[in-house]
Amino acid sequence: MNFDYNEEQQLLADSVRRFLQKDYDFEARRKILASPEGWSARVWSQLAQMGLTGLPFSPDYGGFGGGAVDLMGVMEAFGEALVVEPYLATLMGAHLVARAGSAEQKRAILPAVVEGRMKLAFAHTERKQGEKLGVVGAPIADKLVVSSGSRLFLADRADLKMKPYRTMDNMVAADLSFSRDRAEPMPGADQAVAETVDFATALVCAEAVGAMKFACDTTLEYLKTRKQFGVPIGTFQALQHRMVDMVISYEQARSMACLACARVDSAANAAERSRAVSAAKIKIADSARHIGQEAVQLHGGMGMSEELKLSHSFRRLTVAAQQFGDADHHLARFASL
Amino acid sequence: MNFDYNEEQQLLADSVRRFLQKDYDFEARRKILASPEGWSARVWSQLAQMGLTGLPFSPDYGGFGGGAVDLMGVMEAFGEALVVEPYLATLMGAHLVARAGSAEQKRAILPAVVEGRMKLAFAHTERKQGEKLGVVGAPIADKLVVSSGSRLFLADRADLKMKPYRTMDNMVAADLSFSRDRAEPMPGADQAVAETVDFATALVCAEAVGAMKFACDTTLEYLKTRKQFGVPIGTFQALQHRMVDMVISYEQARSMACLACARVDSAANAAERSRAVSAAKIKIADSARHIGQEAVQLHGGMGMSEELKLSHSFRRLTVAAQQFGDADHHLARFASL
Amino acid sequence: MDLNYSAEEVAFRDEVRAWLAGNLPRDLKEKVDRYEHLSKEDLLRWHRILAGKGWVAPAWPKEWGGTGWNVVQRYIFEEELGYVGAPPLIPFGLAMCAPVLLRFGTEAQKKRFLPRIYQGEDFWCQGYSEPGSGSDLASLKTRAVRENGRYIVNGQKTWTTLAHYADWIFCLVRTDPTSEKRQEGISFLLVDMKTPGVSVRPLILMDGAHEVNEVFFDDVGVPAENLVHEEGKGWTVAKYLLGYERMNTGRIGESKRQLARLKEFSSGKLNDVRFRDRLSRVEVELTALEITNLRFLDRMRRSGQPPGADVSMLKIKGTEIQQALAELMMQAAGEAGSDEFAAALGRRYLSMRKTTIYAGSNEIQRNIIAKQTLGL
Amino acid sequence: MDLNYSAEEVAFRDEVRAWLAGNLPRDLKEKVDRYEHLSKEDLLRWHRILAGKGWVAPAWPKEWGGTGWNVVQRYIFEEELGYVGAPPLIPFGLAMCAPVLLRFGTEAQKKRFLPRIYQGEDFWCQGYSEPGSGSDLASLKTRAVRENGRYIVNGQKTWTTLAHYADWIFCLVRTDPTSEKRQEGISFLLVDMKTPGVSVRPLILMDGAHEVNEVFFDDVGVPAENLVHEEGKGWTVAKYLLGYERMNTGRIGESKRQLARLKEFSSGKLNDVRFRDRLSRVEVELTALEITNLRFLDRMRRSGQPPGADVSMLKIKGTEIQQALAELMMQAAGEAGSDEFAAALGRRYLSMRKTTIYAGSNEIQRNIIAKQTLGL
Repeated sequence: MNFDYNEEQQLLADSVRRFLQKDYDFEARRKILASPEGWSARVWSQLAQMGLTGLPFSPDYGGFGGGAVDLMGVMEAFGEALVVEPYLATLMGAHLVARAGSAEQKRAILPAVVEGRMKLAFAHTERKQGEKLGVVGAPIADKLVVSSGSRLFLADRADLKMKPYRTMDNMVAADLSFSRDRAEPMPGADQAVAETVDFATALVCAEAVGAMKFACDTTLEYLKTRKQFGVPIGTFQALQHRMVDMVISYEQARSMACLACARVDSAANAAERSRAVSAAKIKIADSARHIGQEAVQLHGGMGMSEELKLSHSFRRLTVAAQQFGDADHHLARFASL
Repeated sequence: MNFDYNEEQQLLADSVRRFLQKDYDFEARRKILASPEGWSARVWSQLAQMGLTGLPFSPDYGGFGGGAVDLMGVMEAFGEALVVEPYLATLMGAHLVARAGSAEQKRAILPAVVEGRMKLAFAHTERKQGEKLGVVGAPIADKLVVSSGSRLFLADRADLKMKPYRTMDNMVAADLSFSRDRAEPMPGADQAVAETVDFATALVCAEAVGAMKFACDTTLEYLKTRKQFGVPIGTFQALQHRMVDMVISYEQARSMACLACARVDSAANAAERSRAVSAAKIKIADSARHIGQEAVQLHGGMGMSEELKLSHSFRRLTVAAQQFGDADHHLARFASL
Repeated sequence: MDLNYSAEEVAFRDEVRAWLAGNLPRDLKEKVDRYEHLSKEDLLRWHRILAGKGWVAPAWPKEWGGTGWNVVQRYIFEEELGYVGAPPLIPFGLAMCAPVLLRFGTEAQKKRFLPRIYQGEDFWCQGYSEPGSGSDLASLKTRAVRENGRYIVNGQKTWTTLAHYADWIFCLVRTDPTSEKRQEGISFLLVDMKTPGVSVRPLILMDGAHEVNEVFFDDVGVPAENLVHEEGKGWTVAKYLLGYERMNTGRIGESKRQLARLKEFSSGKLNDVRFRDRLSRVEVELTALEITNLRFLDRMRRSGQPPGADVSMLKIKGTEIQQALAELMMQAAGEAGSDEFAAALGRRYLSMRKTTIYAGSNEIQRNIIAKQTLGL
Repeated sequence: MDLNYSAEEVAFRDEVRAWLAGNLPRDLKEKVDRYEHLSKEDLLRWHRILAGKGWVAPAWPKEWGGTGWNVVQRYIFEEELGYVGAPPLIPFGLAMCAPVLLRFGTEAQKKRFLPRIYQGEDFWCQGYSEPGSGSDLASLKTRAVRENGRYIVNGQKTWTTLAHYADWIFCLVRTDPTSEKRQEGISFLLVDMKTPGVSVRPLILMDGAHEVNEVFFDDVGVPAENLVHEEGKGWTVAKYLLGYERMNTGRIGESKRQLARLKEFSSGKLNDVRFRDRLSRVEVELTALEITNLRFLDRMRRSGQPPGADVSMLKIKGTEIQQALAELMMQAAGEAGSDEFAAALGRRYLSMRKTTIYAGSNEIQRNIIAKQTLGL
């Protein structure tokens, strides 16, 4: 039993956190958001240099063979900093290629991803056959993995008709049309999608926990510094107790993110894995809502301001609560497993 | 539009409240509970003298022809005082006789109820055919109205095998076996049960609101008088805000009790009536739980004590939340209407 | 006890409803229905239509254009406005500055400002909050120094709603920094937004909307005749406004409309018992609040007393309901039919978080109830 | 990060589990399963069985009977006790008086009391709360005046759990009413319940159970040798106990057992999505709390530091979970099979309301976290 990151994991998380503090503060991020692209190629190549794009992939392709637990500290740091580069989208695409791609597809794609030369996205949710919705990272992905029926396909971005936009939490995304004609089928599928979605859900849990940490930290800081009636508002007991409940909510959510990542790496079977992931997502959705709403409320008007990072964390938490299924969805799945 | 009781209703509610304050304080009630019977014949006859047993019945039988709104103030006062005499049980029985009984049955029963000479109960909920559960007032009822399939029967208490007990909220009740052999069929039925249960549910809403009022009042008083750390605990903001939420919860619940009583008296049709009653019961169940739990918590250990009236109000509120269907039950019915 | 409106009240409601049906421009209504941004011109257009009918300021005395309606009629009117989906009537002139002038203003001030407010010729905003003083309003720092028949104003206001539309701003300013009780050094001043030294900086909120602003005063000269009530009595004026009879604090009509729309477009989600139960509970709370509101109104009508802390309860519950509805709408956005509408529902969820913060945060409202109603 | 126990830890758990399966008397387990009242004899019987095995006080130093287990083993042991449904080990002697004596007691005190506590020969209770001082413990009034080598004690304690079973009570008493800081006039005293002048009055709680009492001291003579630590240092002793390593504050094992039982007997209600979702959410919270608890334990094991305010979080969340489970059990009581069991579940709901009040109310725990962890 051991609840800390191992030395390598901790070193990586620390160096990612240091990099983000230095090169990805709120002002730097604001400039990225204001750019027409909505992401930074420079940041991407630095992430790749730190080995992040290769972390969960086989050494055969230049990766480090890591698992969800190895990524957890990275995702927490990303959540704190609100990284908008489509890291998770690329990981999902490559995760699918690694599981369902042909040997040739793997050779063509995985080394390029590991080296930071290729970005991917996974188009899954449909409105109707062939119409994919809310594909994060799609407008800037080099290739997309697209589900169609029970099969998976690889498509070039250039071959897809897209309607790009920014999501509520400032990610680049698109709705797109897909037909199998111009896409390359992937030989495997079957369990790959379920595995990848569970993997990604666990990582979103960790990322949301990072965003919760920021929301808690910054609210605590605000309570200590903001004065009204001649005293810091943190001296008011009603606000103290609500702050305490936020922190408890965060600790509980973090515990569940640990569980989800650990089970994604080493569950005895798919049901055990999915059950842990759903349990985690239920708690993360509830805590994201609770902490997000309370953090804004305790900040008063400041919490509503686009100029404060907190309002961006709130939007990220709002989206994260729904991403890969909201609490209702996972309550149903949890009970069925 | 008018949200006050009319003069007669107010006079009646005031005189009931005065009577209960004088003759039914916590100590008087404690003695009634400690008696083997668990109710007071003296109190019953005084209620009858005040006209309460005749209030909702036709003047043809000596009653006053009142409705749920006329009873609302009485039920609020009963809820504040935690009256354990089986008033509602008797009203339900007589309400059914008035709607589904033969002329002869009405003549035999209603005047006796109005004059306080007869107590009734209504056995409805079954575990299995012929086995009725939790029949409040059954052990001391002179006659019982019993549902069987879609029909109603009148039975003498003496003809029923009973297992009497006290409920969590100190009411006399029984589980009983029923067979049609020794019972007298009632000619009507059909809508009568639905009408009577809605009528009784609205009255329980009003009674619960009275219990909530006591819980709020006594907690507020406690916050003002109980000192810790050299000051009344009501100076602590966290407790203030929770007290405010209790009061809001009470006001909202009271509004819904008004709605339920008004619609029971004058809804355009059964669906409108039942929808209002279910809406009210949802809110009353939620508020009863919220106010009951918070009142006990804010009292600290005192709130747990059998010696304090509040713990009895808590039990009444706990039962009232479930009586005639809990929030879940009424949420389902509300949505279906 | 009778929860139904009287025949006269029903007739009044029907009259209002019929007039609104015939006079609310379709394009405005559609803009509101799509939760789109309303321009200054949109707001004023509707204001002027109501002014034309003589219904823009029902609560004012008849001599200044009021309708003479009783509190119940006024409630019905406001509820119908909300329910039909009319653009909001911006309260800063009609329901804040005007009542203050009617109560404390000189004849000259009334004659100068009230008709222009009524006709929608002046757009007003409210200069209360400052960067360092939100909940603790009495700590405000904006200074006004009297010299030569003018006040020279320096300082900053913030969260100033629609200041970028406004012709005038009414402000609380500190005229006496030395007074022992902080409240006693405050005065109530009317400032022309075109005066040199007034500048406005937008504050963008997290839904991307420009609604609120910072307003800076840099040696702004304000004629002394623009002082309302006496110097140093600004706090009295502000407190009067807090107790002023507002009928629609709970926003019942507006929330009823949102509830009806939500049911309409989320019908697919109503098979989901989880979603449906949440919706039912909001509907129950809204029904309860409507009756609670009417109970308070009824009490006010009988007693003739201002509503006091009752308003705080309506504010708390009303905003909680508005937020719950906005959240359900976001959750049902997938059913909304168009991506644009779904995105608007998402932005609306973000925007509605402000309701429990503005106009006296719900925490401050709880403090008020604890103190005034409960005596804690 | 590895959320699984090591092979050694699993082996240890299996050993504990196997022993419990073979040694927990069936009649005791059934009584616990029926949520029946446990007599003093029931409690002592189980205590002595564990004492016989040498497992009744794992945390004590080995010389006094401790097992030398590390914190994780102790946690596993307590969790298994909870999960198997063993009668509770009453903490007042084993986990409260004993640690105090081990830290502050004289050799004579240790030799006199510890073996008797271990063997279950003395039943202890705790004299902290008084009618006027609950959360504000330092305001306690029970007086102890030293004269002729004895303390004469006068006053009253309340909410004294199992005082009617107890042979001894450890008390906080005021030995110096004049000291400026209230905490400094308090001493920690051991009182034989058979001393003349000690009387016990039952306090019945709303579930009808007799668990707690008032304890009156009327000129009770206590030998000065029963003072623990120095006179006036009682507060130091009490504070030490608050920070004492307790493994099972969250009652994880116990709650896991209740959850499993609830699922078992409420299977009919699990088709109701409303009930099932509430159950699922409690299960998620409990899973999260277990991991949170283990995370804290892990941190403690590494740092060697006492748990501090972490314990407050476990208390808050653990009791909320216990109450939620008790409430669901009451709601499912109709499925419980027998009327007696259904009634017991109702009483249990009532009884469990105390958990958020006792042992430092959850409000006090929030104050502790706000101050100690958050620095507010």
